[in-house]
Amino acid sequence: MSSPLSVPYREREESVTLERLEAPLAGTEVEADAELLTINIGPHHPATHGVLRLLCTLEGEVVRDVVPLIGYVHTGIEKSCEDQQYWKAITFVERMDYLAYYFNAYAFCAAVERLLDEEVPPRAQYLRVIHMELNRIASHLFWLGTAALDLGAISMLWWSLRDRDMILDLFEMSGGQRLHTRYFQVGGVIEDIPPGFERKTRDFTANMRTRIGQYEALLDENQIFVERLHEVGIVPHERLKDLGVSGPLLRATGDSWDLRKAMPYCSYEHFDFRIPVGTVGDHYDRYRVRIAEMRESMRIVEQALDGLPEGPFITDNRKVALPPRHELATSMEALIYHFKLVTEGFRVPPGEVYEAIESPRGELGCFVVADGSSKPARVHMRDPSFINLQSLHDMAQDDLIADLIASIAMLDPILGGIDR
Amino acid sequence: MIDPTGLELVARAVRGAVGDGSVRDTVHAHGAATLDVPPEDVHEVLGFLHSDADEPFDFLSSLHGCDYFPAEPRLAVHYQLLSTERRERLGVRTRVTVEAAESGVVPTVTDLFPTADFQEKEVFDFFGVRFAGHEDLRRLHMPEDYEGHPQRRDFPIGGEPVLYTFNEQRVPRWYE
Amino acid sequence: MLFEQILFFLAAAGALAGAVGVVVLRNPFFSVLALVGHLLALAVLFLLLRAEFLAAAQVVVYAGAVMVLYVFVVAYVGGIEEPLGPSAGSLRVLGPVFAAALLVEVAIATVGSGLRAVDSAGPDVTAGFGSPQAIGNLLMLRFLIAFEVASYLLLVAAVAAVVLARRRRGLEEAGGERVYQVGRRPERGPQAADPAAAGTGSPGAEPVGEREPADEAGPAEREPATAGTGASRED
Amino acid sequence: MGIAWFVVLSAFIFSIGAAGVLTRRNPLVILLCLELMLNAGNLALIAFARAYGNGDGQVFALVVMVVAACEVVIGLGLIVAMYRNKLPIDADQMSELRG
Amino acid sequence: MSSPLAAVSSAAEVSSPGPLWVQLVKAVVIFALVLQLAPTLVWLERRLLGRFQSRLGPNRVGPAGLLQPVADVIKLVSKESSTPTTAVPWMMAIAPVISIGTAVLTLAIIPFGAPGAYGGEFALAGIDVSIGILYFLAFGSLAFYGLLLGGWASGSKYSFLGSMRAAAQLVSYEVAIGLSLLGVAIAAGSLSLVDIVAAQDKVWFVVPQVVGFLIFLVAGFAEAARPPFDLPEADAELVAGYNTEFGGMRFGTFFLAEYLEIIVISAVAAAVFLGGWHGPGPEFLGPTWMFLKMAVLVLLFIWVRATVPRLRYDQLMSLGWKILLPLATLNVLVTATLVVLL
Repeated sequence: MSSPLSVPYREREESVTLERLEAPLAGTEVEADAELLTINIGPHHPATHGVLRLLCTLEGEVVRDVVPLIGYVHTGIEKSCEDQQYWKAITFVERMDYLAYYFNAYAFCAAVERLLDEEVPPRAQYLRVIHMELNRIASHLFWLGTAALDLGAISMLWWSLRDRDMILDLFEMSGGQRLHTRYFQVGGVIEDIPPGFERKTRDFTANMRTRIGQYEALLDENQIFVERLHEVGIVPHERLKDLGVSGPLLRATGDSWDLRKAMPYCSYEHFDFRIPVGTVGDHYDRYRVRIAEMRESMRIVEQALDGLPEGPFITDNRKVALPPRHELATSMEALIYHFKLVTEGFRVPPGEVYEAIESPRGELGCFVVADGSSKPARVHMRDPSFINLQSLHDMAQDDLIADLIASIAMLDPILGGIDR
Repeated sequence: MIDPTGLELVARAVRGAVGDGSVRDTVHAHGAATLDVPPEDVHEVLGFLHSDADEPFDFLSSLHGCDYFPAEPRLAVHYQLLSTERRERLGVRTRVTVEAAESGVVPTVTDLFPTADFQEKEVFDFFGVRFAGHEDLRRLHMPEDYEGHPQRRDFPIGGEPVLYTFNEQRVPRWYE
Repeated sequence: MLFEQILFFLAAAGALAGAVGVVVLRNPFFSVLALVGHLLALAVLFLLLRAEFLAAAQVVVYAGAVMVLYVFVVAYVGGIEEPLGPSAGSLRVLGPVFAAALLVEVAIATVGSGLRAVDSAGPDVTAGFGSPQAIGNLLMLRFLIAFEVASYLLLVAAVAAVVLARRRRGLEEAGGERVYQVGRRPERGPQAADPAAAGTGSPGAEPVGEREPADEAGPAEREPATAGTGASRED
Repeated sequence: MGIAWFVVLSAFIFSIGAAGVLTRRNPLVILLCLELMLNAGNLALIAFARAYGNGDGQVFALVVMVVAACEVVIGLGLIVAMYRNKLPIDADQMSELRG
Repeated sequence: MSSPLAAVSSAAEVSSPGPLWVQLVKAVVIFALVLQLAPTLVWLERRLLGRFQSRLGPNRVGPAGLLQPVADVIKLVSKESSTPTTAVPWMMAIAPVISIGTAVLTLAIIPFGAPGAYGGEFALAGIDVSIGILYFLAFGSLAFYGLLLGGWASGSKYSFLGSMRAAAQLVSYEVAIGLSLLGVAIAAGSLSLVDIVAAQDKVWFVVPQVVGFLIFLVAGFAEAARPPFDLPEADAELVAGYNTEFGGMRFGTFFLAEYLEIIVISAVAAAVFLGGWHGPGPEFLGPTWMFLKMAVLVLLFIWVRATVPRLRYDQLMSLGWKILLPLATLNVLVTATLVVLL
């Protein structure tokens, strides 16, 4: 076999074409004399939300086929995690879905906790819920801004990013970082929330309620926006389930499947919230479901703040969690644990576990295999963006290019999560 | 979550429907239930679980590969099934040797669960498991012309040469 | 008058160059562009002849509409280069001959004595000559029948173009509706439209009433601007 | 500026157009050449209108424009139809149009 | 007919063109205006969009960021103009020139003040032609060639799609614009912009011709390819449409042409519908009123851009052909009937 690099770049690029598919243009009616135009949307394109490449076959303005090609930001995080101690791998998994880092971290930590059979204190669980729900709002806000931008409403991006920044301020208060906070720790959270956090969070939710109302007033009462979304990109519920689609996309068809309710984790059963569902599953439903989810998330945050239990914020199992700073100066044991943890990490008994949670984009599963050492033998993320991307073809086929863009926007794919 | 008894009931039903050898082992650990299935029976077992009217596992939440390196058979494909009716998860695992995996012993389940399409590509890409019957099995994340399957445990970490203009003379085999 | 003469020669050169370009260039797209240049030069000549309404009409009608049609068709048919190869019969030989003969004949007719009568700058005309008003008056008063016939001709041509250009599928799919329908999918089944039927029964799940249930207000009756603003706005 | 100049120019453009019609084989270009001839006629009409200070020629030119627009629409429609039916876009081979 | 410049426009002039120096002054003023207005508009739009989007906008270069357009131009000029291998280079070079040329030429007929407002007899417009509205339409339809050649010559699929969209959009909305202006022309009894403005000394045409005004505004947005009708360059779909492959000052020229187009549309709307130079105060304030009205319309352009999402292609077409065109035709019919009856 000759070296791949000896083949000119153009020819290598041409290796991925529709001819390789068994039946190009399956599922659509194209006349024999139709003028087809193959076009690459992406990898660098304003609307692909990252480096997603869509191989589109157009007939005029109508998308007859779309094949998503991915891998342009594949950074091998799953492989890299195998070389990291468990508690250091958290920083890696956080960078997969870079808009929902708390969820990645939680899925991984929960999987490791299950392997360790480690109990998480209730206060830590509530703090996790608060941060995950804030993260959900932040993620949906980013989606709202970019989706509206793709539809041509440019101002939404700045407004939603303004509000997202307030959430990032909160994250900075609690975790010290704005993105990729590594706030969740195996066994709990790394630090208690600082004074003032609660008041600021309440201020935020109160503020955010009016803001969402304003955004709805801007978008929902705009005839152009509504008509761009109405009755577009409908995929039947059964087909979505076959495609493994979960999260708001599935709920937009009227299915109320939400892991927070269906299989509660992290004390979600303590909170009173509703699951917004749509009716027909078009883009408009997807938009409405996400907007409503933000409101529900704010309710959860407020309830969690109201009922925040007293107690430790991390397990007192010193083999898993770092001892508090002040103990290091007084306790020899704490120093030893600290040394062991920092140098070697903790060991996890052999076993494998699949932990699934509800991320802003759907079911986020973390599969961890432990071989008894202090490093995981396998970390796999079932990322919802990755799975949901498969429904793009069904959503966008036989629609116009503009609808394809709207479909990408409503799909809300995060390329970091898709490629990992 | 399926309790151990429930898992045995499922295993018995599967054995009854597909065949005695279709479930090699049942594992119940950390609150998760897993059936260990030989690769040639994977399709029938999943088909049975998928369409069984009593307790259908209608949703394939995840399909992923795994490499249990020192142990043999080394490679494994995991299927995480979910029943939205029962709100229960069930793992199905099949373990194959490297040679068997590359010769295409594991059947595709894309006909049962279209969601498996990308994920089987991913497993093929990272572990080299060749799914028999998959329509369009090719690399997904790695470049088309990549050699090797990077998530196998014996694949070294790091050291991928990256081509820039400043080092294009030094990248191995650039002139070939 | 010097400026006028310079302008005439510039425009005439442009018109001739455009005309030659139309005939000589092998790519139809460039031919079309050459014709656009020719038409613009002609518009300038019209201005020199005090026909400003016609000059504007020339640009609006020809350059703005007719040539756009040409561009569309060239883009659609895909700029086919002139097929080379064996000529088809005697026309290939006779064509240039006839063309040359015509040129000689026309040259004799014009360069000869025939043009003495018009070899002047023409009479002085009033300021309104060639203005929209003058043309309108003529059209509406003296040439009303020609005007009406021309408008019917346009109508017939428009209908004929629609008939010619539509796809041969049957009448119900003719016309511009096609693009509109292609984006729509068939009606979804009742199963997905009804949250209660499609929901998989999580105990705490509760539709927040994003919309009225499907049986009360089907998708056909939904008012786009107000849909979904009911229940969720209050909280 | 002598009107004769305009008339001579019109004659030349007409000849060029006629030459194009006679020599080219692509029906699109033949249509374009027909446009040339019609425009040459227009130019002559307008020149004569100026020569006699009478607006009638301009009205004729206007009508010619209308006719030209119709001709273009029909001609292009024919070409598109031919292209759709995979007929050769070549005036020499349009024998199938004989019915 | 003594001056050479007058000879060009003599055929088309309605009112007296004035002596040569007046023509020269007019030309210089219009060009100076153009070169000032477009960068100012770019600055204004960026500042205002900043305000709309609760951010600051450019504020570093010069006081309140006023020199930002200068910095932009310097950046664009110093950039490399790349040409794809599939492109037709000379055509890529002339396409932006066509775009900006048609926009500048249209500015020539905009009347900024009453004839004789500053003494003399001539109109405060570059040229006052009897075919004013047709002139505007003619150059509007020529502007299409800039977009078409730019997109076609780039040899890129995005550009090609963009230019095809531009062609379809401009053709569709040209008709609506023409019909909406026809109502005014009927009411005023003239096509000359000076006459039309002069006919509005009692009541602006926006009052009797409100339907025409709205149609003109909507179709004007489409004509200038501004949001929500910016489909030819819909950045989310076609990257940048017809100017995807343009860089450096070639892109800058397209950019400038787009803003000039906004100014032209605003100016025509102000002159035709909003009474042009009419306003309270003495006559020499006319240009001020004209500029004020233009500014209001330009602000509307910016405001709409900040607020409204983009239409889809089929929605654009059906809006143009199924709503605007019948409405404009009806408007013309009603206007004509009323003019005949009254």
